[in-house]
Amino acid sequence: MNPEKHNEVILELRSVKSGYGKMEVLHEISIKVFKKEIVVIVGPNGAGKTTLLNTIFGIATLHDGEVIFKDKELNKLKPYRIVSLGIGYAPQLGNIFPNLTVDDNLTMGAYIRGRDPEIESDKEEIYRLFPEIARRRNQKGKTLSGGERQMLAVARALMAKPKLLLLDEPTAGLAPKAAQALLNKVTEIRERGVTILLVEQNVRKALGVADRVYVLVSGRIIKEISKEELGVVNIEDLFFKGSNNQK
Amino acid sequence: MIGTNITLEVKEVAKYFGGVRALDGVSIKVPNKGIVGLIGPNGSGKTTLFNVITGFYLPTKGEVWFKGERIDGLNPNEVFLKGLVRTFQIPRLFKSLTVLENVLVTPPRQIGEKVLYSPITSKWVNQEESLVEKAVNLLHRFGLGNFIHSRISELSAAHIKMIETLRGLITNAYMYLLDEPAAGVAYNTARELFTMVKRLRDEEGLAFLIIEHRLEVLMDFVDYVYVLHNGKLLAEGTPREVMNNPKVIQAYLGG
Amino acid sequence: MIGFNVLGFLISWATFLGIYSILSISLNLEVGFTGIVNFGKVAFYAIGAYIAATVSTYTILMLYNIRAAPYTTEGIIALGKYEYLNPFLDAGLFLLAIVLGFAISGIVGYLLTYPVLRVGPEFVGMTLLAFGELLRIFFQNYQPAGGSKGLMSIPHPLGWLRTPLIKDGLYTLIVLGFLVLIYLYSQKLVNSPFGRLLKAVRDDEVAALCLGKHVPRVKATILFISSGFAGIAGVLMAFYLSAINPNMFMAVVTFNIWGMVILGGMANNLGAIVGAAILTFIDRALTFVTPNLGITIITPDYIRWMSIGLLITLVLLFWPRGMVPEKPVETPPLKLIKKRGDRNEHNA
Amino acid sequence: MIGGADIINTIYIGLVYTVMAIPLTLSYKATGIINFPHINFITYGAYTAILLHDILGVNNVFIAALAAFLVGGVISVINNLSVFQPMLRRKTNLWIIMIASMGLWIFYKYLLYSVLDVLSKIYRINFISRLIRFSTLPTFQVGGLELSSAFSTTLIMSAILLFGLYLFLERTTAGKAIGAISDNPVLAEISGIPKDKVINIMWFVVGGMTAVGGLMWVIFSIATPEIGDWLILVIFAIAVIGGLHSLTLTALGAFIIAAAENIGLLYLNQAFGVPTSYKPFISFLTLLIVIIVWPPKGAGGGLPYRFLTKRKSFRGENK
Repeated sequence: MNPEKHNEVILELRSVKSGYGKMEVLHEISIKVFKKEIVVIVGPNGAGKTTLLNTIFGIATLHDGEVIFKDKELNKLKPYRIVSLGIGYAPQLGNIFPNLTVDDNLTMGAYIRGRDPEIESDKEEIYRLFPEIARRRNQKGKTLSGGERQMLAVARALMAKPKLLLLDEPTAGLAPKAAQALLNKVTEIRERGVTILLVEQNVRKALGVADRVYVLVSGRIIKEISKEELGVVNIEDLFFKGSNNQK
Repeated sequence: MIGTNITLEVKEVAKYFGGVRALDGVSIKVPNKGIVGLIGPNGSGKTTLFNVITGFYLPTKGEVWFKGERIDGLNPNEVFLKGLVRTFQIPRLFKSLTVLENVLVTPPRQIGEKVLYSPITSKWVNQEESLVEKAVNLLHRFGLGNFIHSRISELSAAHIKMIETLRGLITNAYMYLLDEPAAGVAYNTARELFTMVKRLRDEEGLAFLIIEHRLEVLMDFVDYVYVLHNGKLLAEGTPREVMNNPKVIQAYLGG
Repeated sequence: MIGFNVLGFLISWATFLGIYSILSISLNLEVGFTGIVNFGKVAFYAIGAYIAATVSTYTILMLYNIRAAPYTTEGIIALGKYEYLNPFLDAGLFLLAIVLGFAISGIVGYLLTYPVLRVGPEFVGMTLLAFGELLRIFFQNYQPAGGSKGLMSIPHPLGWLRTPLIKDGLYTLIVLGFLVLIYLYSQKLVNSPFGRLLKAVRDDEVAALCLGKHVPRVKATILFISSGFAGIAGVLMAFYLSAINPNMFMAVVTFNIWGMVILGGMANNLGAIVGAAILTFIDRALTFVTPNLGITIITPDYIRWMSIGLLITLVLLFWPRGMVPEKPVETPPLKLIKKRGDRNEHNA
Repeated sequence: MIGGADIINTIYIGLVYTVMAIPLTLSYKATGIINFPHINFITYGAYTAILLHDILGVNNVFIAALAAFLVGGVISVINNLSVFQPMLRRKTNLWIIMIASMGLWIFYKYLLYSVLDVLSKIYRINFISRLIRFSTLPTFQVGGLELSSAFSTTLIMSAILLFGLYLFLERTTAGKAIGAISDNPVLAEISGIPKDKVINIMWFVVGGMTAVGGLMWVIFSIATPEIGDWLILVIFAIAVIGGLHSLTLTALGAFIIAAAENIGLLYLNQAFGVPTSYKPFISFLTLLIVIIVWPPKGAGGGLPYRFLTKRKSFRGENK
């Protein structure tokens, strides 16, 4: 099944070059994300996965190329404008406000919605989705464990009611069971109509939830794998030998 | 006295930050003229190990030996004077100085750096002349002759990395610790950088310990690889052995 | 303008220019070249001034066997009587004060290296600011140094020249002589491998450390030298004004010097002098013009300070490199190779 | 002897210091800027009250406080928009921004002097050194002890301000967003918080609250354009004791310093004959000692301070 026929493109990166300051981390990246898909970007350490997400949000500097979300170019927009367009982002590091309570962390996630009366009911909804953090809603963020932090980060990003959710290694540092639980929630979130762009190092787990996979090695997309091919391709091999084949 | 063919030996080094065990009993050997890789996932303790070797941290346990001398407990400047040069993941050049000046800052014990002698030009001018000549030759030798008077802000990321590595050569450098030399540069440039490393080893007889994430580049150039994971040594061996080690693949790809 | 004394103005401006240039050069050595944010410059200036005042007055009173403290009426009268008697004594006291002012200010600066190394640039500023104020309050309350009234009748080294114009003129030459010496010394210092080292420490002290440089020693050295220079400026000022009091050493003096350095251009000794020349010119001109203005709507001094404050902010906002921007370190071999490079470009 | 009056005095001054120091900590936490115009907020707040009282005949201290809040807040926001924001956007070093803020301080200080100079000539009142009394100040009786009107006013006002600040920071979204920005500025932005706007609100509150602090000071003490300068190092010392991080610790620091200045100095005076004019000396000494012995969060330099203490480690240049 070719998703292109049924769905419209929600996010597109067109030959993006980006990095931090002068350093160019991503070289000529082009990817597409279709509506209601779970797209996974896998790649070894230091491949530029986080940089890719940061580029979408303008945290990494875009040297060349375009980032397009629903026909809008994101290049010059301030982060809060990007959020209000409908993109949520749960980063891997520094993903919560440690000195705010869990509840306030969620409030901050809904900042762009202003005085929307539904915020409180949405919070309850989110707490039903993540019962682990509901129990700790009045505790400060810094008291949470690693897994709870990741959940809070995802929950916070959801509070803005995004159409597209960017997740940066949500399973990093989690025990296998917790990681699986979190990925199950990711599928559940997709069921609610949210498109997901997931960056993962934990290849095998991520492949279980993915609709499509991009393999990112050393700042280049070296392969795009459709759902049908997922079982066949040996991704590990690509990790180590990837760009040798590319050049 | 340890074996004469070993340049750097890290013996059972541990470093704890409060309850966090950033390094836990790591032992590493770098032979003379060796190019040794140090890999591992983020947060596995690679940079902490560099910080311990170069004197930024005191190890909680263990010893560091360099050329038969114990160097843990020395200050970073003293470690440099022993001949151990370090580069950083994000290069730390002096951004308001020119390329040539960046190289010229490096030589230790310059007469003109002593405050009493510095106003008396005749005391240091001869030394300065020979240093300038050496530095210019060095830069020409590695194809940077056109950039001698450029400011650091005018250079590309790859040149900045090259200069950070090269400036140690003007002095008594004996061994290099390189922190992600290929991060943030294009693939071909990364290969050029590693070719330069190899050239330095062959021409100058230097030893290298290199942290690198870009395995596809690193593996073609190193003799031996250590893999760190959660502060412990996970595996070691030749590049081929390490690449085929299931434990390494698991650490990199997750269980 | 009626009653405007051009020669007097020029002499007074040149003296202030000399003294403030020494201060701004010394601040520039710290902040421009080495990156030490010194908000307590005035403290070292004050130390120099107080050393000059106490050493000279107490010595004279002791030598002439007068049992009165210099801040009492009796002491002031006695000083007025004896200060012009012996030119050699006055000159000797002047030299002694210069040497002591340099040494003691320098040592105090050297000791302050400890807090300077402990904290980052913003907090270095605060620490030294607090130190300056601490010292001023100390002088204000310390009776042997005159308390809040300060010390008067400091013997002028050229006091035996009774004509004020000649006396002041010659003294100005002495001040300018010191300025020239200090300027030449600083130029030599920064255009040497040591100057390069200073800039390296300013740009990235961790990297400098990794290149084997003893960064704390470098900072201590520069704090010693520049604090010593500020001490000399204080000595020169005390003898010039022949009276000092704690209110001359408010924190705002430090910021005046900062204004000179920022306006002139950081990390450039010539810039420091240019900045000092402009701000002291405004200061002196206002002092000379004010009496002729009669009653003004706003005290000119306020306008002057307002402009200095605004100037600092605006220059940093729109013109951060100042009037004379920083130049690369030029040692003779470097100059040579640069010339050669330029010639090659011409040929090509 | 140390009597009840000294204790009341300590509480009184402690409250004023708290109201002035907490905003300083707040603004440092959120922006990293050491804000010298904080001095001007104090002075301008005080003079807003004095000018209203003397020129417009406003006798209600609470109306004056409201005006002071507005004046301080507006100046603060102007500073941010015209100087801090452009410099931060250019990624200027924080210490250079601090120096620019120092320029602003000098400018505002002498601007006030000039304005007062003119007004003094017009109204023939010496504004440069002025003591006023608001006629409508509340008084309290506690257990038979009558509290002075100035003390009662300070008590009410600081209660309103501190409780108001608490409500603002804990109960409103904008207030929480300030906390979020201080906690994790990058995450705050990607969560959708419009940082520039929230920071402006923060500056407004900071300027306003400090200005009311200045007003509280002149209720019982003489006003000159120098009061901000007298107070600022004390305020810095207090903020540094609070680690420039915790608002509660800052308040605690305010009372410690107030006690040291009032009761401690009195004791030193009686026991060793130390003159009371050494009062500011104590706060500066505290500031020096605290910075050197116990540097606040984020105050560390770049070197690995093994040069000074053998076990302290380097902050790490990694990421």
